[in-house]
Amino acid sequence: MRTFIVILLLAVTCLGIYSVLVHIPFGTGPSETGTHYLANTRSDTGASNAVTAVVVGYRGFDTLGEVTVLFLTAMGVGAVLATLQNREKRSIEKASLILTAACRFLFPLTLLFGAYIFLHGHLTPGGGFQGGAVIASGFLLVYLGCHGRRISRPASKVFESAGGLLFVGIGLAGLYVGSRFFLSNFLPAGEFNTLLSAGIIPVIYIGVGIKVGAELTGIIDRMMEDT
Amino acid sequence: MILIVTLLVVLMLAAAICAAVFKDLISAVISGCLVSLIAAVLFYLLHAPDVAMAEASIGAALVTAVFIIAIKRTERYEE
Amino acid sequence: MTFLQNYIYYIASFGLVLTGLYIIMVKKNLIKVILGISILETGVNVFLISLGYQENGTAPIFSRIGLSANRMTDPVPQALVLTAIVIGLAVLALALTLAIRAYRYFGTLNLMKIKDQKW
Amino acid sequence: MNEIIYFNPVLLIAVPLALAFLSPLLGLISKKSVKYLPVAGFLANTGIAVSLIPRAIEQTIVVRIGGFPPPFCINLVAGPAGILLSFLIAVTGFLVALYSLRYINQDGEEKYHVLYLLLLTGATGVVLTGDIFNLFVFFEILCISSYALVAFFGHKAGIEASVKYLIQGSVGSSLLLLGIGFLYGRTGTLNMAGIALFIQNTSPGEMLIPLFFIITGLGIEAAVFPLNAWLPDAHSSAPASISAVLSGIAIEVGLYAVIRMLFTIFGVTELFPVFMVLGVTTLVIGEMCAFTQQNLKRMLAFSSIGQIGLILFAVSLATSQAVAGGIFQMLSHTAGKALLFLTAGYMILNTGSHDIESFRGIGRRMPLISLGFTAGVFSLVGLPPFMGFASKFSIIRAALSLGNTWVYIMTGFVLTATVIEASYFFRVIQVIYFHNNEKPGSALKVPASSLAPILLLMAVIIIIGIFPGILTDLLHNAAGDIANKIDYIRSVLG
Repeated sequence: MRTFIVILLLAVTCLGIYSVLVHIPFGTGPSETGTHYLANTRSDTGASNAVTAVVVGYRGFDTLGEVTVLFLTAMGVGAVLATLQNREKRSIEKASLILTAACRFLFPLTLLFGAYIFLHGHLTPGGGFQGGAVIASGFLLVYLGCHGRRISRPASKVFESAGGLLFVGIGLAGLYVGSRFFLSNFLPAGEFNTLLSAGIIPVIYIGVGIKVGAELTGIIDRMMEDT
Repeated sequence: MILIVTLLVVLMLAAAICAAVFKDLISAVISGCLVSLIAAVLFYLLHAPDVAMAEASIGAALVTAVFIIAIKRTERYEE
Repeated sequence: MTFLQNYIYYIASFGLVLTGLYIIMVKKNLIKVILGISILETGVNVFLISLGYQENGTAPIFSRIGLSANRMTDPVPQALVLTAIVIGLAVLALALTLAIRAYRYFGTLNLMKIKDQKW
Repeated sequence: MNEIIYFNPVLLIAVPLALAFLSPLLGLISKKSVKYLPVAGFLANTGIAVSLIPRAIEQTIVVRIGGFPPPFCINLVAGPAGILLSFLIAVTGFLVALYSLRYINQDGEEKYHVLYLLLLTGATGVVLTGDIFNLFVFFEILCISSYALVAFFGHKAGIEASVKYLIQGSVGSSLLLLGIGFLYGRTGTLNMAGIALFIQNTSPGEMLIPLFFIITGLGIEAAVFPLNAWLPDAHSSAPASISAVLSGIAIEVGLYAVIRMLFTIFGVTELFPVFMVLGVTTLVIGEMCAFTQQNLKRMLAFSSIGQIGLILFAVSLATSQAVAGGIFQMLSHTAGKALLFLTAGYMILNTGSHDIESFRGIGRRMPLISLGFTAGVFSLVGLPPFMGFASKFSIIRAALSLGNTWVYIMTGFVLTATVIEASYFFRVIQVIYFHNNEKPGSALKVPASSLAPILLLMAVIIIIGIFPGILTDLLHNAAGDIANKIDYIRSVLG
């Protein structure tokens, strides 16, 4: 009975969705806003990756909010698990030497790759989020492969703070320097398509990368605690 | 090209339905991971490499890892 | 064929959305429901990305000289989806943490049994 | 566009965010000091908001983030309504932060304070933003911090409530995102003024489905009737200080977002009767459920549902007078409900039970707390000379001045609901003062930092109740800001 009602509900949803989609043709290219961004990315921000220009430049405020969401979740996961009493004890089979050695070998490479991704966010696909996620997966690797190795909590807190403060700090600096808007690009645009270009965008992406890496690692650390 | 995309989409929807049907939560989560992976491929085909990267590293890898950690700490089979 | 060409991505995304909603509404296992939320979010993301697609276009990256801005896909939905993916992960992590806690208290993941309070 | 740089509305969001990001570093140095961050942050925000009120009344302040021209950047729109609500958030946030300095004392309290700070930052973002996707992001901040805070005490009920809340909330957010996707695909912009401009020039029927998705998504947070199943559990099992902001701020911010969508973006005047019926249904159901409760906090939570219904009813009358009344009711509900939850927190701490019967004779033992509770009850029920009377009266007057039979019937329901509300609240008052306990229990010492906000809220309720005139101008400006779509579009897009 319940299933039937649900399917009926879904069918109605389906019809509604269909009636909207006939008005949104597929494959017609960018909207008005998108076209404007594509045409002006170069002169406005100096980033060659237009997605980065939108994420950090035009819609940087969303990114700030999003970093906050991650920060919040790390806090929330910590708060929810903080009061967890009588933790279970389980015997864990030690990983084999090959696995441990491979993880140790791959870990620095993964970190390097993550850093590469967020440093080149304004030039190639990728950026702070992807880089941060890669860094976190590097830590995850260590957690899974090398039994007993844990991150240092104070260090991760320092990175958390530093990344976030870098972002907000640059935003506030933009309010008082240069064109006097929050998050305005007050650094020189540099030469197009080189590493040192696009003003504040790479700087913010470094902050985001560090922050996302630290938060995701923190979330995994807290969830895996004592397992 | 369109045939490849259709195949991928069929596979993706099949994986999603598998995620709904499987009683073993680990299998269901792996099916969910497959959904994310194919979605990442679709993003790439839709000329969105940034999103494809994010979906592959976050949606497929980290989400699955977090799910499996949670299943390890609770129970594996759906009643 | 043209039908497929026009609608395949929409079918994909809304197939996922409907499957996700179905799981959320019908399944009683908490982790299954959270998996449903994840699938629902993936569906929404696929829909958003398919909004700005351009036939025979390129990715919106000026990686070499000679790429014209007119033939690029829309960067805005891509930026939105990047945000949405990360938010989705955040919600999932919190949800699963709560599931771990709930399991500790109730000894079950069955939502019908996680029920102390009533309206 | 004259943007005075020192007190820019963006600071209302940036300052708390900076403080929140600072907290892990501060926590390394001294864990105790983190709890002063929300107090400092909201004190600063109150100052900024006060200094912005006169300018916002004069002219809507449009902040361009990143410095790009309006439809192509995220912009904050600080009109009278937005600034008024962010002022409300800052003041309530400050008072409740003061209250929780001593009220919250358990492991991980520094996390509580940061989450609390971000909860209200998200709320401020929702009321100020002029971009629909940015609204979604701030909405998520608001929701995620409330999920975590509901579960903060870590007891059974809190976890259960949080799980339910999270599932419904995240489905709601996905629907909201889907609706935003529809709007973007259709209109090609994410700017709220731009979307409004587009919709003005098309047939409204086409926009019904996106409207449905967006209102459903936001309505879950706003606890409008069929979407409010999570609320009683969540609000009753959270820490009292959090219940106060969830009831006083979070659902009202959700409702504000719904109102913004209805009035400014979609402009669907044809649908207002539907929302009027929804509002009255929410009101009647909330009050009837509250009537049957034995648990004090659940009773207050159901009463919040009722109040949301009343506000929705007022606003859907859609005259400028009624909208002003609705906003006034928002203010008085925030003050009254915050006061009730804060006092209830200490009453519950004293007796160790949520059961109304257990508060016998507490009026003797904790006179000030009970007095605060009584003032809150009188204000919510709408007795003169309290703030609630002025706001309810202005709603009823606006409704009756329409001269529409249908509205008369609805107003009748509203008055009936008020009577129900009065009856269950007075039952509590009776227990507190007139039922004597056989053996008098001990009285809990309430720390000054918790007592001060209670007294301040009481003072506010009485002062505004006696002189409602001091708010009239502001309320009318705010109502005009919400109801006047053309002005909104013009001030943003020029």
